[in-house]
Amino acid sequence: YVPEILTSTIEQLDEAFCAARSDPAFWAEYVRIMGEYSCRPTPLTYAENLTRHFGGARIYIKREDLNHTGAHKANNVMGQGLLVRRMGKKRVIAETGAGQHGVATATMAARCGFSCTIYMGALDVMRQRPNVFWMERLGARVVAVNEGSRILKDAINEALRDWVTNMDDTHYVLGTACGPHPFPEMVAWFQSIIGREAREQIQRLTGSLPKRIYACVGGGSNACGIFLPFIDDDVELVGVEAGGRGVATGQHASRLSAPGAAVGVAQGYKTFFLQDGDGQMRETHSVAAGLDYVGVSPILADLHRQGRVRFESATDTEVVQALELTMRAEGLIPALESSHAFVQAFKEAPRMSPDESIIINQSGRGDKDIFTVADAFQDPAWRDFITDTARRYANA
Amino acid sequence: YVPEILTSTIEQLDEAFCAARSDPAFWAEYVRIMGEYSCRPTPLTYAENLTRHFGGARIYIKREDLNHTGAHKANNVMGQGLLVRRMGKKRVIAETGAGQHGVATATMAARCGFSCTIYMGALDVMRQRPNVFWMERLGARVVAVNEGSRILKDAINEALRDWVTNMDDTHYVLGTACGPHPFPEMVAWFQSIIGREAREQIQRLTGSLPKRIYACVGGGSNACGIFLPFIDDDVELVGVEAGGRGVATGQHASRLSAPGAAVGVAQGYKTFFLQDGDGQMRETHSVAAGLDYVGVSPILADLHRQGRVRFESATDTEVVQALELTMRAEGLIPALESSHAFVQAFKEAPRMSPDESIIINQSGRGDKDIFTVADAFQDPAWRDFITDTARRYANA
Amino acid sequence: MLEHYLRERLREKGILLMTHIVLGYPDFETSMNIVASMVAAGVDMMELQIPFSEPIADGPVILHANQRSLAAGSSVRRCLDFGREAAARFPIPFLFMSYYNILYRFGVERFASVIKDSGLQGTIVPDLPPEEGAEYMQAMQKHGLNPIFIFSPASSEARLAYVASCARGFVYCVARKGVTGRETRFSDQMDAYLARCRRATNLPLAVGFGVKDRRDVDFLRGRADIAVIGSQTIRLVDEHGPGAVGDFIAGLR
Amino acid sequence: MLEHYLRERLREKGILLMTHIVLGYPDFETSMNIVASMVAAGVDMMELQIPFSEPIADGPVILHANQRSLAAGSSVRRCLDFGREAAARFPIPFLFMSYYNILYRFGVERFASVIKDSGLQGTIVPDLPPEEGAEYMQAMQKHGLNPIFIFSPASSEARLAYVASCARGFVYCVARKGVTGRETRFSDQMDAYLARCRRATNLPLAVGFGVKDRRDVDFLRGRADIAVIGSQTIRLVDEHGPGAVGDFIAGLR
Repeated sequence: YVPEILTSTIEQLDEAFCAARSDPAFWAEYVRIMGEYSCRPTPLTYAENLTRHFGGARIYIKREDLNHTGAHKANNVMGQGLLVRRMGKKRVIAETGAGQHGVATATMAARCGFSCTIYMGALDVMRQRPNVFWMERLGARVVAVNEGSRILKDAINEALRDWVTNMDDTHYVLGTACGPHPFPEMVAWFQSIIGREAREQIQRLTGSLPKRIYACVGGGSNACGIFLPFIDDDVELVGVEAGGRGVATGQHASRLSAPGAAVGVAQGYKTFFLQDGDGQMRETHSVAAGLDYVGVSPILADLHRQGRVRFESATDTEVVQALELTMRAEGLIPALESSHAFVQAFKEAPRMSPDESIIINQSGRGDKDIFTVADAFQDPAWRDFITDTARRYANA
Repeated sequence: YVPEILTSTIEQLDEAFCAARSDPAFWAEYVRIMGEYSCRPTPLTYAENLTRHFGGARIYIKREDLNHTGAHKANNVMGQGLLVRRMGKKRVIAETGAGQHGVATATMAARCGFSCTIYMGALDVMRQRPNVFWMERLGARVVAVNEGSRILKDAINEALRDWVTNMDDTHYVLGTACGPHPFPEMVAWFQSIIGREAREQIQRLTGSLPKRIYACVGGGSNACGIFLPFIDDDVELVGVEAGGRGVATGQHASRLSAPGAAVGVAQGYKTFFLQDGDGQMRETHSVAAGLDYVGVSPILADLHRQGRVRFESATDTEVVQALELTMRAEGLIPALESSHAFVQAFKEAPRMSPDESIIINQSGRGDKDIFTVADAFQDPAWRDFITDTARRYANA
Repeated sequence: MLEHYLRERLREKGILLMTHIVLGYPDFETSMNIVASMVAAGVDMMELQIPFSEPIADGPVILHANQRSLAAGSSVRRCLDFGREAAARFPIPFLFMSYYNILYRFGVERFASVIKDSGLQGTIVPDLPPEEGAEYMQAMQKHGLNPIFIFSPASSEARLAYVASCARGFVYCVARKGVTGRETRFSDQMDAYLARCRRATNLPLAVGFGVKDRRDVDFLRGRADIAVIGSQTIRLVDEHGPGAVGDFIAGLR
Repeated sequence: MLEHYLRERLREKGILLMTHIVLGYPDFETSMNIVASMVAAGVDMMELQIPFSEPIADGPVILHANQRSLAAGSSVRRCLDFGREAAARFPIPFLFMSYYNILYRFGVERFASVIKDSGLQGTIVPDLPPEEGAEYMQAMQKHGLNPIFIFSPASSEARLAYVASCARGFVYCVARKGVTGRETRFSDQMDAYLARCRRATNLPLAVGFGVKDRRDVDFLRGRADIAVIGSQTIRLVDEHGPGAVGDFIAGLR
């Protein structure tokens, strides 16, 4: 579902991807780089205090927050960076919503020596200024997209528009397991490093497979990444979407766990989209910018259809509570996105047996979210700090 | 050099530390926890682009920035946390300057179930609000110290005052290799995990030891940590202090690399302090809050005396330049503190041979420093963002 | 039959003109006035874009028109009614242009049925390559409609042949990489590209993306059959009002 | 000899009073007036604190006095001169109190020589435990001065004995954990502690940290030899001026 002009570019990418996938040396090189540049394998941390607190299943946390740049996004971008080298291209573009994928891509581009342009909705540019700052410092050009709702989906559209113009020397580093083929498969493949590690780690630590695995679902790349290596196992897979202000309010981003979405075609691929009867995309809402997206990975949509992955949603309020508990109990600061997975795990763990274990994928770290989290906690000292800083700037 | 009342507390700590040090199971447990809760061993990253850029020595970077909470501080606090459990105490206190050690201690306290109070100079509280916010969210009480210069050294004094009052149930988690015995040895011992790993990694990657190792020096814990395991090797060790606005201006924190400091006794220990002729401590300055300290580890002062470690200084301006280059060349964001080590390495690498390798200790990550870095880069969009956020708060 | 109509028309004119409007921009009444002006000025065929919230193949001008039309409340139903009325009132062929989700949500078969019934000739769907379009092609064929497919300068000979095999009515050749509404250099390279297109199909060739004035149209004369004016008329309406369209079109050839 | 003086004085009074001021706070002239008032009110001995930038054993009241004195520009030299003048003018023993860095930077031997020459009796250095104080003790001994060491309630019997073995003049018993100037409960526990101190040494015992009024002094009578009034007189000067000191001291016993 892409414009005709991209057909050959996509074919070339698909070929490069298939060649890489069937070349064991490629994966080995990828693993080596992720071990030397980021800190893979990321640990699987036993959450002793949360386990005691809930008195049910043993809770393990997969620590993607420890990755370089602070989230699982690093896996995908470094993988695609290797492919870009194979294809001999010199420029990368990417969309970004919360900014994490943009920072990750800018980082990869700096490391790999590519020129880099990041498309970001103008609203997100305003809200996520720290990430914009770092992208620029890393050498990327950040383009604020003033079209549509001026958020993630509009950034994707604009990145596609760049790509159809510059595909000869440019690769589009799509940030999640969405978009035209082969992006969903490719991103999920790179992210599957999460689940491969977790599968080996949980068996080493507990002697068996987990009962359930929880991951938040925006585009779906961290969920695909941890789920897929367990797909043939007797492990229940639970995806948690953004319930926003409650699915009943319509202000949410629950595509699979709530009845609001329908199959459609947009942004180059077919999946469940939050759309109206005419097929126009709806506004979405989540406290977590990275989950605030109308579409969802077609791989997850398919696993939903098969009943292989169960989908739930967590509201903004529940997310802030789960984050607060996790910080105090374990000294971990999951991203607001990741905190969605914690919400559902916390609901279910108490009703499980101490003989069972569960894994929560902590896809990213939350300290990047200070402006949002401080607002969510309505921290008055933070407000004073910002006000004082603004005053200092005004007087400078 | 501590008040009489602390004598028995310090003795107890010394005994616990000596027992731990002579117990191989303790170190093994420490390594296990750092592997499962943080991401040790942290990688040693080959900086291919910087190496090419300077055309001299092969540059390797020890990635303490990938640690949980974003800096080497995690090593020390988790180690002391284990000791606190051994001693059966239930409360920890700590000083913090930039806030990193405070966040690390609050994190350790949450994970270990200790109550936690963090002393922080009132000026630092104002400047480092993001870290204060996270400490509080992690369950710590943060006390703004309104005494003295209202910075790190005053926070240490206040923590000591708490300790002399509450030592029965309280352990003082000193953040660097300073303070009364056995703190310097103890902190250096926990931090030596950095150098032990780096020693093994560089030999695996290059087949030999590095020619030189660079580390920034505030209190000195990251430098002790990476240096000490190489102390008997033919490896040149280079500590880089804060040159601030230039050592000639007097606005700096160079204790060993410049003539301004003298041996003295304060804050419970004897070392080189920046002080006036009467023995009163001087004001210091650095763009990096974590290096802005009047004293320095007595271990490093001794190695300085022996000529075993060479000390240099880097100015604020040089530091910002080195940070900018490192971001663009490698996609790494060293903390402003760590960037001091990069400055000196960048000065020396071009004059070295490509057959030689050097290690730079990236003690922490710089994205915690956005308020400072954005100011250093005089980023107008950041100022607008802060101004807009303040306006939004005012209208809320 | 559309192809037949185009060939007849081509006997009289060296090159045909197809224009493009975004329905409901700035409102439906103005849209109809623009159609009337264009037909009066001698346009040979028109594409009526049903606005979509995510028009990935469109550049800023058409993108904004899509957004404003949607913001003003235009619906697919209203667009279909507009098409029916235009086809009834004016003696030239009309095509709907939209993105696939609009057809998909409406029901592809039902969509084809409605537009056939309304007297339109076919559709252009820029994000539906033929390999994804089996259901679409079947519905178009069933109702005797023209699925307009797209050649691009990046397509291989094999690809052009494949696309040609699915095409009916004419083929839309995008003049260059990129999205609608940006400058295109009509040069020797274009010559070679259009020659490749010509070899790939016997259908008439329309050329769009960046065609904006008489010089561009003159360049295409003899090299292609239909010049497509898209963003430029929207710019004209934006700047000078719907009244300016007639003279502009009349001056293009 | 200080110990002899104290014993003589103790024959006349049930308990002696030692007071404490921070030199140069709020200024040196006022400091001298306070000394005069205190001596007139019957104080038996005084400690003159040379301010230091990092006074870790002091609570907020004395801490602030240190900072303000330094901010006003007081120097070690000026403090030594003050001590010389006070010792010359008033007939009671004076001690310097400061942190070790002040002595260390001045030169420990030189410091001892100067204060001996000035007529002072010794020094209290709260951050110098005897095991770190070899040079200091040697210098004090050489000049016949009294190094005042400290007992704490956390000290073991062995520790008390060791500290006692290094002490001259008297021993300073800190009444409780913590820093100067906070509330102390003079209770049975204190009784046991002071009994332990008494067993550890034959030297007179001074008790400080939190002694603030007549009731506290009365409690100490018979249990110790010297009550030390520190922060409380500074508070008094802060709130009521130097003139209030005399009456306050006079009312303590």
